[in-house]
Amino acid sequence: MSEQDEQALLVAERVFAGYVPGVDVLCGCGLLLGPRELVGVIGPNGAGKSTLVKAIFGLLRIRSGMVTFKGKDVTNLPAHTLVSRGIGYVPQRQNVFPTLTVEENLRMGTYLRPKEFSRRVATVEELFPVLAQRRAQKANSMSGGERQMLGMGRALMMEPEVLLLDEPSAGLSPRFQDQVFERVKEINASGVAILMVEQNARRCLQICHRGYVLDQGGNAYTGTGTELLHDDKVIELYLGTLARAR
Amino acid sequence: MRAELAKLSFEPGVAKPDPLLVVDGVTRAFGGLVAVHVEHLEIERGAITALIGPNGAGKSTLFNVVSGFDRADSGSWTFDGAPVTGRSAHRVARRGLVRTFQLTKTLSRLSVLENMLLAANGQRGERLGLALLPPVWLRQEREIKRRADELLDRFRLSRMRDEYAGTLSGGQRKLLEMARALMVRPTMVMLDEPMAGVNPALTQSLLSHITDLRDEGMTVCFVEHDMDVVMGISDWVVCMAEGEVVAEGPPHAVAKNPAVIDAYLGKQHDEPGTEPDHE
Amino acid sequence: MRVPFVLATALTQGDAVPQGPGFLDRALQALVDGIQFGAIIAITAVGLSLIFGTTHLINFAHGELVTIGAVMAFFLNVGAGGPGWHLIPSAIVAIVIGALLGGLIERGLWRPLRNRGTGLINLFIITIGLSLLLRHVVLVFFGTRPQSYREYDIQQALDLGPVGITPRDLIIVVLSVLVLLGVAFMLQRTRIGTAIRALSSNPDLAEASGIDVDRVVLVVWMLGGGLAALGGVFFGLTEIITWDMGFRLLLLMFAGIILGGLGSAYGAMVGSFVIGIVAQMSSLWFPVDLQNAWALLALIVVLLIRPQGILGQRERVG
Amino acid sequence: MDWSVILSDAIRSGIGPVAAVYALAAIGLNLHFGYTGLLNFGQVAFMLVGAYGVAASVSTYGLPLWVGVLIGLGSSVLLALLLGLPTLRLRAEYLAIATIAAGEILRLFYRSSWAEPVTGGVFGLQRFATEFYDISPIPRDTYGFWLVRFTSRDLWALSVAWAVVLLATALIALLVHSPWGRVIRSIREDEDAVRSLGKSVYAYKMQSLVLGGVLGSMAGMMLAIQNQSVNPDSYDPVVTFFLYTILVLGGAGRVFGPIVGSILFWALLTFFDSALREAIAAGYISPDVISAPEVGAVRFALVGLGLMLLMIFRPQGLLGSRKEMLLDAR
Repeated sequence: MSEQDEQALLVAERVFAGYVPGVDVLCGCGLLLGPRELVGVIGPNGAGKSTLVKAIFGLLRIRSGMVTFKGKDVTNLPAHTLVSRGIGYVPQRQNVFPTLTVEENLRMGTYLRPKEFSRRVATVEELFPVLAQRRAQKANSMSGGERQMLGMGRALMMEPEVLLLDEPSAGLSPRFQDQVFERVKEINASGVAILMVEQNARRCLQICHRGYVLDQGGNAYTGTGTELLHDDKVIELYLGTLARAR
Repeated sequence: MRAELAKLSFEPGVAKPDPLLVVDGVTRAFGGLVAVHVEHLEIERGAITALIGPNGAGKSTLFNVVSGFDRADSGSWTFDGAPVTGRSAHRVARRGLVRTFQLTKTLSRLSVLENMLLAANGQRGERLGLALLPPVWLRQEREIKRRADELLDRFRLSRMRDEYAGTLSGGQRKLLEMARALMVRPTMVMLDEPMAGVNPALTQSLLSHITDLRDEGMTVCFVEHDMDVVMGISDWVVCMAEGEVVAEGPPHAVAKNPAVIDAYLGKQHDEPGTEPDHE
Repeated sequence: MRVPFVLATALTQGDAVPQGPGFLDRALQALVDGIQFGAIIAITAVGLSLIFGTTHLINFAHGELVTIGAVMAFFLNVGAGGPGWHLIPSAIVAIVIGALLGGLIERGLWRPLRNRGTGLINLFIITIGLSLLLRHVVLVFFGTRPQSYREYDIQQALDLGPVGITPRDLIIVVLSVLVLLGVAFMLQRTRIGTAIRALSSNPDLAEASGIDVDRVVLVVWMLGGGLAALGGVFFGLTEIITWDMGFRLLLLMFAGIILGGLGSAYGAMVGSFVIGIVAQMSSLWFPVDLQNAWALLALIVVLLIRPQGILGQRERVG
Repeated sequence: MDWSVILSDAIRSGIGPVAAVYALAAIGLNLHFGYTGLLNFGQVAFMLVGAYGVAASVSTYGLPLWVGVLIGLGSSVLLALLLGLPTLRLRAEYLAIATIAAGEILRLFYRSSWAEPVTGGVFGLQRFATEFYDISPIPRDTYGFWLVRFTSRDLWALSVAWAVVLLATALIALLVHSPWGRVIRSIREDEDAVRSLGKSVYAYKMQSLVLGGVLGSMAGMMLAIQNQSVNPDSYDPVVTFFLYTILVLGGAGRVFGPIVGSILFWALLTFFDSALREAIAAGYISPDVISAPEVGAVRFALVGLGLMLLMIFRPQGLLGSRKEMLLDAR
């Protein structure tokens, strides 16, 4: 772990943030993400998982705490600056531009480097063949699973070093969930470090190198995917007595 | 109550002895995504029913449809024997089905007390003509105030009585919203995540409020993620996943139901390709 | 050769058939006039619609951008103390000034207010204050007297079968359509245009994709200001330049935008043409001074019969 | 520059009949915007139908004045229903644009050659309020203090007008503090919450629209009676903008906001007007910069600037509370 500490790509330390003035959703959360690592953030609803990712990505003001990327302070920088530095983000629900075509969505991915488009689009379409077939189609005519692919594809267009995924499996049928996790693994295998917030704890931990378990806006547990997967405390955090009743 | 429910078969859509709310074939889709597809669901009168399920399971959407805040693409539902399918929200509420919201809807620039007073039904002073004649409604207003103060006291909000509701914390808003719903004197309350954001100290008192309501004869249906809460107070648990009801039963039975575990933690996949690989 | 012939037929017709031209001919003429009027509304409304789409601001001061465009061109063209340029360079400079003014207002007023978190309704009321301010500043400098440009003022109508149109108006229609096609091309094919649509479609994701939202909004305001100025010059040419011309056009722009579907630039274009045509065609049955009233009535009727369709989907609650 | 003239002009305007008329119309608007949260940008339309209800009934049809008043009130109720029907279910912005459009539609119809037999078209109607002045108990003379003088005719008009304003204020005070007012104010905060508690939001919005509209039409009638003339072009959208300025100046959602706002608005407007004219006459301001006829335009520009500055720096107005403003969810 200490080795990772030194060469960590993305570090969040003691982050406090919230939506309503005076009410902190995150109370001193922290995590780190090493190069080429796939890290999952799990926890019960309302634990602040999505909020943490939004705060890291500059979409929500951090009240205190620090975020560094490749050793540089990036706390509260606007999202578009973070994109140019090499961080990609796929939001949970509204993850595509519905009135734009698939190709235009991808184009917006390389908004900052339009010349890269043709080179990157080939890579992304190789990863998500469905996008190549639907290039001219409007995003709002796609299914939830396809939208998730498009969202990830768009975020990958800038060739980010870090990809932040906010509940990529939310609202998808099991078949699409499998596909999404498969793709996440592939993306990570291609060298992109991924920080993934997930609802589906088991599937998430199965593919993650490490995981963080969030509870009430602070870190509850951390460990490798397999450790957490078999940790009764984690299951209890999710299911409470439901787990004990088992 | 629990004893009667325990005699039923624990499967989705099972008929209850005395259902208050009956939902039939309700579907609601957003774009291509089917958010709710409920074949049949009955909510037992006088019981506490918990609606559980992971994010995006369609719990809130079902709440919205039934309470008239969203339209269904198909299906019908009856409340207390009367068809309320497609009725506007205020008519549903007047029939005695009152809901709260996941994101609280407090009336910021009204005092906490005024929030409570608003909710009382059958107020003479709410009619434009009579509003101008305080003697007509003042006595009723005093009675309503008394009731509101009782509830505020019960929900430990008396201290904030005359503050703007907008100054309350998230947890206090939840309490206010629940107390406010009770001012309507509903037959059934639908609570959308009543515990979210409420601090642990208040959670216990909130829980006892909910059981008190049931003991007073009210029907309670609530969406909740905290399983301790659900297991502790529910008479019946309905689990939704991907828009459908996947399991129903008393808490202990649902806790053992593999469909519920799968819904929450995600289905277990043990095919070789998905083993975690570590450096 | 053609012009005297028109006059001659008009005279003979006047002698022989006292009712004037037949209904069909009048209807066609009204249609042509409507298209021309609609084109001017469309040019100005597109900017207003894009501003709404990207920032959700209902800009009540948009009419003043139209007036300022027309008045600037007038000053450069025939204004006392002005350079007395030909209308075409005057108009081009007016468009540039309109674009700069739009950009200045966004940069100096709306952006700081957005950053302060000022609510949309407050912003809306502020645009009304701005509208009053700008309009009366124009009034102080321009005066109440209606004016015309020096060139292209009085022209003989070309005779195109049953309808007539002056070369000036024909060119205005053609230019307007070209400009609208240009805007459509920009929105559809260019990087910034796609970014504008992306921003209207999903602002958070736009920011997350690396789009500098403030810059895109600035471009939208400059585009809106430039188009408004161009529309102002056209409006001043086809009718007359007055200090409140833009304000009179404003409600028709809104009518067009709502008719076509709030927030959609193409909807605004289509809606504006409909409004222009309704206005002109109404004079087939009703007095000319009620043209605009009928056009606005069309707006209310649309709100009455298909509000949901215009609003799009109802939002999810809870 | 004669400051006593400037000051007395300002005071006369601030307490004069026009200020009372605008205060009354603003009270109606306060019910709409300040308490219910309805963005009515066509309050002038209600004034228009009120004014013409009186004028046309008396002038065109020879009916007694009180019948005209009833017709004016009736038309405002009808207008509110027609306007509310399509728009009250829609987002706030739609109501704003629909109401302002409705105001323009009415103005255009009333001034059209079509309606001329009834409304007098662009020429308007005159001399229909003699009945009102005939019943004045005030003997012919001028009244007032210092340089602030009113004719007996104006004094009668302004007394009646302010009396109506006070009555309307009392009415609103009673209403907004009643359970009815509680529902209205709740709608302003969150419609869905009100719906979830079993109140028909639509019906309450409609009641608010009608009541505020009726107050607007009464303001229109008083304006018509004071001037003994109506002209469609004095009912253009700018009147509504003035009303908003008055409301924001005094404080929206405050019982006395419209009164304070209107007095101050007209006093300030006249102060600037008078001061500018005096300054031009005295040679402090060169006529090349602002000539006397342009003073009217300059003061309108100042109204616009004032409205902007108010909304930016003190949106709660003079009587509003900053704390409450910060809680404003809109």
